[in-house]
Amino acid sequence: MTSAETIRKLVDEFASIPDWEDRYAHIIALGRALPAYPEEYRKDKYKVSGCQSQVWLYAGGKGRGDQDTQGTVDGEANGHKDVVSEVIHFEADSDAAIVKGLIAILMKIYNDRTPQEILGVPPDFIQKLGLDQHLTVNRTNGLASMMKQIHLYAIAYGRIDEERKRARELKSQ
Amino acid sequence: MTSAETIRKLVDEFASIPDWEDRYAHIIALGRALPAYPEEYRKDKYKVSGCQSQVWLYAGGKGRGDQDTQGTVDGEANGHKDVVSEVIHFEADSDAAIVKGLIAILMKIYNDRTPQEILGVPPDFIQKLGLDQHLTVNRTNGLASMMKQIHLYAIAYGRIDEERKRARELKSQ
Amino acid sequence: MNTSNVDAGFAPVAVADNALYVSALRNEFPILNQRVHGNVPLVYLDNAATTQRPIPVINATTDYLLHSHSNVHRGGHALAMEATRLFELTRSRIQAFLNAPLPEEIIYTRGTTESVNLVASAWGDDNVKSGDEVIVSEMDHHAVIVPMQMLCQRKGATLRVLPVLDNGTLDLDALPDLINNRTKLIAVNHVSNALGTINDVKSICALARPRGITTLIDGAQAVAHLKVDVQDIDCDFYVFSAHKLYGPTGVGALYGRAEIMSSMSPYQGGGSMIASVSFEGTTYNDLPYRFEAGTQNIEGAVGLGAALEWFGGLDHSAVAKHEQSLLRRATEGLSAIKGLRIIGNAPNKIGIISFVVDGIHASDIGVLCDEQGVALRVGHHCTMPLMKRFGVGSTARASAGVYTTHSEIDALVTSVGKAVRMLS
Amino acid sequence: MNTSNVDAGFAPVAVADNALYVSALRNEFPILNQRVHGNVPLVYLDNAATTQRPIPVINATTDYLLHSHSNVHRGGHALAMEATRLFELTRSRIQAFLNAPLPEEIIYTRGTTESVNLVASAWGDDNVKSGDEVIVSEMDHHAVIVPMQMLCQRKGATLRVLPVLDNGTLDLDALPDLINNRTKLIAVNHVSNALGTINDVKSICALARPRGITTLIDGAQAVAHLKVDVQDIDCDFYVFSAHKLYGPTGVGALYGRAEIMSSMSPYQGGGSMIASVSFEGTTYNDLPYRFEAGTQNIEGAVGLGAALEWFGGLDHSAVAKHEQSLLRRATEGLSAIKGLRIIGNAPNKIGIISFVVDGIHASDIGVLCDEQGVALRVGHHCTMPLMKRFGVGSTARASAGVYTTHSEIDALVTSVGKAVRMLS
Ligand SMILES: Cc1ncc(COP(=O)(O)O)c(C=O)c1O
Ligand SMILES: Cc1ncc(COP(=O)(O)O)c(C=O)c1O
Repeated sequence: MTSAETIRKLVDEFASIPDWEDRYAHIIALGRALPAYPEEYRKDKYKVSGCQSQVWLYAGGKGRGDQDTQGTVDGEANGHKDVVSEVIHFEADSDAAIVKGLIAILMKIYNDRTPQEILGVPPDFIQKLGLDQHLTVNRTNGLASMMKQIHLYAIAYGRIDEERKRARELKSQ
Repeated sequence: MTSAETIRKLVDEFASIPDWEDRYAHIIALGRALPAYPEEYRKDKYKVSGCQSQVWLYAGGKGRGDQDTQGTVDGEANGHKDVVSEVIHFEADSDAAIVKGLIAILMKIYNDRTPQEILGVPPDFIQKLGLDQHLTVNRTNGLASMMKQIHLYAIAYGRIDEERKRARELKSQ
Repeated sequence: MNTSNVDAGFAPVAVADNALYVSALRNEFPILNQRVHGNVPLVYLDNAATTQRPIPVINATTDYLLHSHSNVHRGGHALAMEATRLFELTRSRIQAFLNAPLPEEIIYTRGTTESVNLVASAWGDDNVKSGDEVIVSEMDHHAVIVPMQMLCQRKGATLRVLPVLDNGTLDLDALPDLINNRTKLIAVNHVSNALGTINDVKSICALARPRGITTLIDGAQAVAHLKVDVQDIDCDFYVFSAHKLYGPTGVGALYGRAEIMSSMSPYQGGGSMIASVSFEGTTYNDLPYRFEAGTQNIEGAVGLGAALEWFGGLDHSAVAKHEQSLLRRATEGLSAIKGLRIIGNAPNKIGIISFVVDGIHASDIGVLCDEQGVALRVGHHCTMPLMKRFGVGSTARASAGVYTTHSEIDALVTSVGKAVRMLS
Repeated sequence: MNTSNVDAGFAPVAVADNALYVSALRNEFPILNQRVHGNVPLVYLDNAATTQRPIPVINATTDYLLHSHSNVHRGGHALAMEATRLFELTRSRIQAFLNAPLPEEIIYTRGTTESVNLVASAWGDDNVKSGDEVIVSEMDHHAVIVPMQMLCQRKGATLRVLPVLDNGTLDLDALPDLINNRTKLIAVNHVSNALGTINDVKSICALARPRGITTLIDGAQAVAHLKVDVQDIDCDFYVFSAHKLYGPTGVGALYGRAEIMSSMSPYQGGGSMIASVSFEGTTYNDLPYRFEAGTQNIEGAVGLGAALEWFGGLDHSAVAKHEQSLLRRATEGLSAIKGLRIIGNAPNKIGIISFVVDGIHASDIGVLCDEQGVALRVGHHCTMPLMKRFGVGSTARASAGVYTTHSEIDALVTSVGKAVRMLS
């Protein structure tokens, strides 16, 4: 499913739950279903700043290797060739149930997608899902910071992919 | 004339001038008529603080001697005996014409009077004269500070006179 | 939306509510009479963060702006004199409110935080030397801890900490041992914003005074709940913010004993705080102006004056009784929720209640209560060391104001109960 | 009272008045439409001290207090989110107003004075060392001179002074010689509050930038009269107060380049400016929060946002043309009064006119104009060194705002004329 399709599906899903209690129950359930966050990444360097609750975000994996994503990213070192359409894999977690549920939603939209796809997600999905109050910059739960972080990863990986592509093209000339 | 009589006279005087221009002309004229301020007292220590215009106030004289009135006051050193009813003499000046006129009014009320008389002046004369806006604490023309200063002199001289009186009584016992 | 459980109305049934005064009061606070998240009645229980403003206080500022606004001091014209009169009138009101001996002992600041910073810099830089010690308490707000920490860092002094007991009271028995001849300052809050504890600041000052130790009392949470008398407390400095006293944000006060402040170096430089300026040398103005550089929050001062007048007109024994009964009701109601633990059980508390629930993050409770209209504050409440002391990262905090009703407390208990059920 | 000479009405005769915009504007300022001293129409010409507030700005604050007031940040409930949104919205508006690259380069302060003090302390204490030099100008406000003097005293640095020419312009030719490799900072006002002179701050910054000298521009008097673009000026810091821009007192801003500010030490300590606090050590928050300790003037920020919106909606070329024509009219009218001397005759001035009259004290002129309803400011205007430069103790100053009319200028001239006659 593309991110656009996922968003459409989520919007329908939430629209079908009129009651606020049920909606939160659903968000919390989504959070419970989030894959366990790998304990080796529960480090300060993967913490997203500006949070009232704690939020962790790890990017890499899926062939990009277990590099330190907070620093420079060097996928080449992991010996990959066809990197242009490579996706970014995220792991994320929170100690608060609702934040974790919202993270699960963000993961559905952003996880395991290419930089191009991530950067192409229209930001108005937040309004469409009725999650404005949880995901605005002013909200100190860390989710806005997390989204910003996801975008920064996409930009960084996108550049790397571009360069590799160019390097490959040069070699093949 | 007692200070009370002076105030009554001033109130009548100002009440008889309904026009604001004439009233100011009168105030300015009173200032012009103020005795020249002795140049030897035009020193920083006689300046009254908090002024937009400059204001000088010297207290002493009239048998109290030319002591440094900003410091301790020691009339005894001047060899006076009958000090109980002794009056305080002031010299005052300003470089602004209206302030000088207002000083002249204050001098009529306070100058050459005993400490008791000075401290007995009812403060509402300011309202009665319609000079509130010029003589409130908030006005930074220095006149409020000057009135405060006059009261402080009266308190200080009053204490000294008290002590001398007591000393004389002790001697005569 | 399902709001049937939320009984946060202004129904006249609330017999226990000191009904007369609360319902009359609430009319002066239109902001309380609104619905949030589309449809739920607002239950504002975030009064320790900031209080709401009654109509007379809002109007006082508006009137000032419509009729009298001008810059104060040095102004010779009609508006300037009126604005100055109002500005200085509030200073006298603050003086009376704190029972300070002199009006010039009252300095306008932005609020508690700036007041503490002013003392830490202007007094601290001159009086705290390398090797000296400053005492704060473990329950102090960051507004006290951080400026004192910064002062100690600048000076090579040591920050010492008065500990908190399990019930949320200060361990006053530990104080004599903390004090020594290098102790220069004790800074402590009068009432804890995170726990509600009322501290015995008078005893602390009584210990400090004979030893020549300067005292600073943070009254941010006290002024709206206790009668404050700086001469009775016998402190050197007392600080508070108007916005926690039904007054404006951006204005507050520092009371400082004239004896200390008249020899204190200036803090910020600028207009009004000087007597004369030249490139050869500048001399500073007298109290209080020496510490009020530049244009002050004039309309804020006017609003604070109105707030003091409004607040002064309340029946304070009725208010205190009401707030205590709200606290009891909240304590009972919340305690009945399984897994809920109240942090701070001092015998003397104002209407503040901080709590955590086993296995549930406070932030989740905050979100779900908010959906039910109940405004709590969730977090460390600018008291991280205190959170650490109680082994929690954050708490949910409900705090009452003069206008809080018993039905609102019931709404709080209901909403927390529902949140806990949803999260279990 | 004899007010027949005072023609300070809002009569539609004022064709020269850009009539359309001024008369519409004045409806938004009820305070201007009043009589003082019993019976004379107010002619408010003290706009350089503080401007009046239009109804939309007053209403914005009232609306905020009636519907959205809460403490900002860290608050998870509906009101806190709305208050935070409004608070941050103004930050973006300030950013746009100054054309600053990033919102986090805007720090809320109490006003110009505090902004300068923040830079003098937080930046100055880390960057100015013994033997270094700081340059201010002879026409600077005490708000610039005094904090820089205090900084130099703390650090054993030297304050150097850029002189003013007889016509009231800066002697820019002297600047290259004042600069040397010990020069760390140049602080200067964009527009002089005492003379009205518009300074060529862009040239000053162009001289400073390649030499690595930091620049601070005091925009207190500029923001309401000139289009300000900090990237075009290329300064490091730019400061202003809301109350000189038809906004609230008690709030203002500091713009500082992120590059400089992100490594700058904090100023005041307290809530919000920290990332974490413990007795072992405290870490500070990111920009802009690191410099915003404690509860800010939230309603002030809301009011400033409304003022920027309101002011932004004016036709600025019409405003500028109007203010220049007021200045010309005042200059011509006052110059015709015998013995009157205008201090400050720079070719580029805003609508400020300072004057003295031979043999007459400015304070007397102030009192008598006030009796005629004309509000002037009399004194040293917090620029004592500048007064000394021109050999006067004080001046009387008239300063125009967007709402000033030509008839008010005529009232000024008439009232000064009468005052001079009465005092001669
Ligand atoms: C040029 C200039 N700088 C600084 C200031 C100080 O501004 P504030 O008093 O708002 O801090 C003023 C206002 O008096 C000014 O005109
Ligand atoms: C106990 C205490 N001290 C200090 C402060 C800081 O007050 P302000 O933010 O108004 O400066 C607060 C308010 O948060 C407080 O509750």
